[in-house]
Amino acid sequence: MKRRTDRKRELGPGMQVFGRLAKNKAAMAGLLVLSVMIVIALLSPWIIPYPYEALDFSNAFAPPSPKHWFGCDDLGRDILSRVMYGARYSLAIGLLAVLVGAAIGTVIGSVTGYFGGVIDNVLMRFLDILSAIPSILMAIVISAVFGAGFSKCILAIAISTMPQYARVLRGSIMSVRDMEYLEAASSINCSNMRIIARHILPNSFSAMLVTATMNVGTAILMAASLSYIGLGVQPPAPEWGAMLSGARGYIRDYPHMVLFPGIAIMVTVLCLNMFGDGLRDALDPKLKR
Amino acid sequence: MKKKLTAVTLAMAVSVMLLAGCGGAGRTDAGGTEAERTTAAGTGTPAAETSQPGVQDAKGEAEIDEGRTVGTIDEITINVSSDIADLAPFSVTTNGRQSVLPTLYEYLAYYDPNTESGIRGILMKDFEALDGFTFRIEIYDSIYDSAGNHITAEDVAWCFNTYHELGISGLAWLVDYCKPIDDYTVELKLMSDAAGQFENVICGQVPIVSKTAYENSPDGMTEKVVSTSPYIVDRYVSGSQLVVKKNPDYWQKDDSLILDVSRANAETITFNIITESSQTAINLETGAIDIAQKISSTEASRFIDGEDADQGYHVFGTGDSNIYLLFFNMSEDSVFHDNQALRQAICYAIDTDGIVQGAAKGSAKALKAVGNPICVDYNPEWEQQDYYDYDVDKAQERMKESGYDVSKPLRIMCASTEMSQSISQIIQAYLMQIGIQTEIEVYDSALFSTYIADPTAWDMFVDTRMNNDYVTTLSSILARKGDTPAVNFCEDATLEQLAAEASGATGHSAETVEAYMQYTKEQAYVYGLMSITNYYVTNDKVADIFVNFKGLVVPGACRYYTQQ
Amino acid sequence: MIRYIIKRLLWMIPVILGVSVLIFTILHFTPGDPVIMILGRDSTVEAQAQLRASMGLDRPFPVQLLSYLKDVFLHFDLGVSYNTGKSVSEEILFRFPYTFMLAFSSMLISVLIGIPLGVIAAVNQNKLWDRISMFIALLGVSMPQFWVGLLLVLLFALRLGILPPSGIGGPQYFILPIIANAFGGIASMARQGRSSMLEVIRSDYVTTARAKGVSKTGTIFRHALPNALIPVITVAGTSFGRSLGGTIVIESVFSIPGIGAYMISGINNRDYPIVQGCVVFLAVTFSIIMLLVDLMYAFVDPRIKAQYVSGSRKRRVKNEKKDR
Amino acid sequence: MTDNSQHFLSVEDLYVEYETENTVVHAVNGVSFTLEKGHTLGLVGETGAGKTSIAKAILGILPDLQARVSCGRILLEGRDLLKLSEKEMLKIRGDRISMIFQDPMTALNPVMQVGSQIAEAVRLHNPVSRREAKKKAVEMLEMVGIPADRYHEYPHQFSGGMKQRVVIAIALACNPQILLADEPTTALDVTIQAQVLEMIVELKKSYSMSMLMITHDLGVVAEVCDEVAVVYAGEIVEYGSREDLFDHPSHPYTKGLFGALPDVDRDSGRLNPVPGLPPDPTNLPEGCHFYPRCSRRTDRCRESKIEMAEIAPGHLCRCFAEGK
Repeated sequence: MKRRTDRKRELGPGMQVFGRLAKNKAAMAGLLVLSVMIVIALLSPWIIPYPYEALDFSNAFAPPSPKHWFGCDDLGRDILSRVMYGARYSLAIGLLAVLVGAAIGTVIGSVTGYFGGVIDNVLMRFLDILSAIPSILMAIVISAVFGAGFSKCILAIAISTMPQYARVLRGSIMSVRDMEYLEAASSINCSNMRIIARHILPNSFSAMLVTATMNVGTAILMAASLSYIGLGVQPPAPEWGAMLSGARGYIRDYPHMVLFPGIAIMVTVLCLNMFGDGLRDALDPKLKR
Repeated sequence: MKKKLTAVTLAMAVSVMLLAGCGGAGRTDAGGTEAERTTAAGTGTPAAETSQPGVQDAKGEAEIDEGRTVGTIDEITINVSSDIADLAPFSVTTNGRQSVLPTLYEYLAYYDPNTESGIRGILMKDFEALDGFTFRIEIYDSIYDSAGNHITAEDVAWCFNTYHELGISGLAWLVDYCKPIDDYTVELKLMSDAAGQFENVICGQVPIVSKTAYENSPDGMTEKVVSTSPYIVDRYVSGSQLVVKKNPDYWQKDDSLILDVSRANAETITFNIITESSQTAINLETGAIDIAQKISSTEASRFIDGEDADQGYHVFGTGDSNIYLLFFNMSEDSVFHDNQALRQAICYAIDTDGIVQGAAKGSAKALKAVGNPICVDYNPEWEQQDYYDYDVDKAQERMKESGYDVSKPLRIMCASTEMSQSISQIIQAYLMQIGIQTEIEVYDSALFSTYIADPTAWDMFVDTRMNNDYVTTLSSILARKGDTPAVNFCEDATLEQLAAEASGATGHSAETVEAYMQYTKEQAYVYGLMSITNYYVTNDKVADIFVNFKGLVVPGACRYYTQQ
Repeated sequence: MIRYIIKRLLWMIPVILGVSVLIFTILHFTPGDPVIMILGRDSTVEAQAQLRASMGLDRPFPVQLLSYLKDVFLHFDLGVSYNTGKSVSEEILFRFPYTFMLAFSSMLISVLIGIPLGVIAAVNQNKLWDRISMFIALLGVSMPQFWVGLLLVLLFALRLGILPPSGIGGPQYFILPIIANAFGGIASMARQGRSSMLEVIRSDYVTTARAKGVSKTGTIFRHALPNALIPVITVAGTSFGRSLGGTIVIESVFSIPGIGAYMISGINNRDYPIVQGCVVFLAVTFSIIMLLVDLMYAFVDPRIKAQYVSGSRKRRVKNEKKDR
Repeated sequence: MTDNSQHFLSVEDLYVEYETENTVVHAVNGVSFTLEKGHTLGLVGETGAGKTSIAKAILGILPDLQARVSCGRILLEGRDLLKLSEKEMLKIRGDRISMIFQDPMTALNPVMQVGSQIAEAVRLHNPVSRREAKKKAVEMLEMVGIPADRYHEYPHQFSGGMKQRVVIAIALACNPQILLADEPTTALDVTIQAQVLEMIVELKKSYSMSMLMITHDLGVVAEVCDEVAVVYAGEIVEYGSREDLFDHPSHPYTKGLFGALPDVDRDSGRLNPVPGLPPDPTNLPEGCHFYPRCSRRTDRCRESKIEMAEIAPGHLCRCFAEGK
């Protein structure tokens, strides 16, 4: 069936991937929900029913009602508004942390995986060093070095997850490295960079992509853990993880306070994963056989 | 020590109220009556006299309470909210250590508001104040630690000097010298004569151990404690658990001289470290602990009138020794420097009752002065006076006077505790009403402590200060100390003079305190927000709890229903 | 092989040196003063200066660094805590078993549950079982750890009363923390397992095996799984190594006195010897685990083993070309 | 068509479709042929013509998720293989029918010793002990010209030609009656191709097997095949003896293929002598699939499907121009 592969090349790989992706219902559903969330996040300053930071003690702990669909928190703030506005923070943390982490990880992983030898050794040991420093500590350090703010959270997560991408990429590069098509490529004097970019990366991409999609969710969850330890995004920013960890003291008495940010995180992660799965399938040239 | 100081409530050992449960006088609403209760505690009329009969003169013999025998118990377990770190007498004080130190060690004395002298000796037999700075302290001649070492004046002097030399406590500077006069008498000289400092040093800072025992200890007593306390360490699992057993050979044989704090009403006490606050109540309900200290008001209310009421739990509440304050940056470049109107505008704009409702869920009391109502020199009249009571109109008026340009947002800095963050958010919302935009900057404790010292890092900050003896002790943080600037970089000679007069051992009087406090209020360098209520919930093994001045339960001194 | 191991062990020395220098430097320049943490916010500048001097923190940075490195590498001494004066090494060795057990058991559970889920999903790609397996896996990955932990406590400790809520009183105390800690891992194992299984299951040698007459289960277990496990080993090994330092949240929820809890207390109090000690110790442990992972690679993948045994990969490829 | 029950292997009207999401790939469209005992049938055609799918369908190892035999019968001594249960098919695969794959580089399990891969096939179909299976595997290795001491080596230690020998050894381990050789030499170096091909032919003779030789290499056809079927777009367009096709190629496509046959001395490799590209298997043209590329097309060719017609005894062709 090489014919099909040939035809794909004619159509352009991007369109092919998109075409296949469009046929995956789960991926499209995930993408749809994510798009809605992104739209909500972008429009939230104008569409939230109440200001997300408006306090109203008379409504403290108010359960869900027609007026406040998701109820109110301990300071009487409308949880629906906070969840909607919080999408800005949580999605940004997830996406940016993964983008930054994956970009650095890809470079390091491909270099180390392809060249092997001394470069591999040195870079992998460097990754070992970084991996050995737990992300929480990394978060403190980065907040100290770069100053406080929401970006420190992103950087902390990005840097602490970067070695993961590098390792996965290196692992899959090592498994494809001695396959024949690479020898073929090197025999026709393809430059190393070209070999990495044109031949190894696309073949290692699916493994990377799985890791990356999982990590968008993981990054959101990690921000929650940082909040739990007291290092997350600062109030009154309604980042979901911060809302969740801030409300944990009320888990038994006012469960709606933890339910809705929790659902927001869960739905987001679920959709990210469905979309990621679809993307993986669509990108994998071997899948069609 | 002056007689008039004897009425001081240094420690509110017994200002504890039974809120609910079988032994209680009926259920009380947590929110509504909080203010009265805290006031009652604060004005130095310990509620214990009415609701806790017998705590003061408990001498170990059995009593009958509602048909049940009150006395001792075999085993009791209590939570500690953070890591104990180590058990040594002189290492750095952390929250976890404070929970266990009163059980592991004895101090020279304990403050007891119900006695004539105010200070009741534990190891100390008597004391004499030579002047505001120097004291002669006599100890009992029969003190032996659990290893049989005899404690003499030399040991006491060594302990104070070691404490001073190590310098790892914020109060270590206070000790000038301590020298033995004879076998059982030492002379202690302090660096300050400010009211409350002597009590502070002898009652809560320096545990007394035998020099021989300490020097012979292979680990500097970090785990193997040898002390005079009625309890000896049975097992210590670092980071998890401390088990102590009653010392059968406690040195004080005269029962009438044993203070409550040195009682051993439980044969075995287990301190369980529970770092996750929402786990504390669960541990109590599953029977893993018997006493849950410092649980949130939301959880406490579940035991009072929620689903866990009438399950045999007892809820106790006391005013905390810490108060929440809002500090304005008074350094030269700050917007608040020379702008009293702006400070006042902000004070007027903040509804402290709103903070009580919103941040403390009603379990607190809005402050009416820069001082804790539990302080002995707190003037009840302040309660009736205006202390920037919430008034948006006045706030706006003052804003106009201040001429402050609202386009630049102000930074509110706070530590990353739930309460401080909530308070900051509420303040942010109130300030928005008068057009002031704010940014909240939250830091972990270490960064917060560091940035406080940097006048360019913040415009306002929310923080707590311990204030449980005299309202005037807080003046020390508003004044320069040598090279150390005031906490908020305030430089005001008038304030310093008023404070010096009011807090000195000789000048401390109702008039000087009043003058100091009215000036402090008027200048509004710092705005008092609220004092919160701490909650303690126990299961039905516990009849009464004993809370020391740091708001922590001393389990050996609690009283239990004797099991049949 | 032994030469390879020795080489790797020798490589650890510069790594640990790197970690020590890195962490010491970072902490040294991190805002947050240990002296203020000890003396309190209202302490005097004089008292702070005095204590700083007595702790040796007023010395120039290179002097402090060198003295630290000397202690670590020549005396294998991680120093003593600022706050307690207790030996950091001793405390770490006391606490490490808890963290190790937590991390290892969680990893084991994630592998034992996650991999079969992933295999079931891959074998039944796009069918109901695929969806069910991956949904179970996704459930785990979409909830924050502390949240899972608290929910487990509410259910098993409070409602059912069959397990203790926190502490380390016995084996039963570790069940909830391990499960809570494994939750996220199960998902990532299942994802990785499914993904690499899907890749392998379409490979030619699986077809060869089928052509031989190997049954479907036979192809999966004998041929596909060993190959699919290779990338999983990296993920499992790395996550295990990382979780040794990353059980902080679970240790905190369940009050387990592990290294994570120790380190957090060190960070909160700016007790640098604790933080440095934990990081250096974890770096050593992590390096050893990664070495074991790589050796396991060699164990399951003869291609990698050949690489370790014969040294340079290039040489081998050349030989192969010659023999064609 | 004659009654096929008496033939050794006969494929009747076989249709194979690959389904991916919403598109259906028509890979095999009504292929029928017979294979007699001891004979070699060559399936010749361009890459992607559906030859491999035919072989995989016979062996029942089409990827079960996407591919399915939509229609047709595959009779082995009168028994329809398509109606057999998976369990029964397991007994046939590797035992009675074996297959050699195109790419030896990927056809062997990289993490299994080559010897074990042979022994596995032996043990699957013979009730023998491990040791006996190993003995047999060693024999097979030696038979394909690999020294016995390489039994414990892994595929990566072998060159391409050696790997293909191993694949052959696996295929022949159980003395199959039918060997499906799917371009067994295509992926090999030219010098090795001849050796391997020669070996296959010899082994075929000594095992008296029937063979289905899938190739696009007419040199191979000339060397080994008794009968030849030319496959185009999933259909047989011409069928006949080797001589028929070499001497009288009739279908325009065959003519194109055979007419362009290069010298024997030259590499008879991967030429595409017919201008144009094969049709899209998801959207085959009406009527004659070859129509768009045909030099002799008429309007009639587009109207309806052309049936195979016998143009000489035993020589069939699917073309109006030759049919009558």
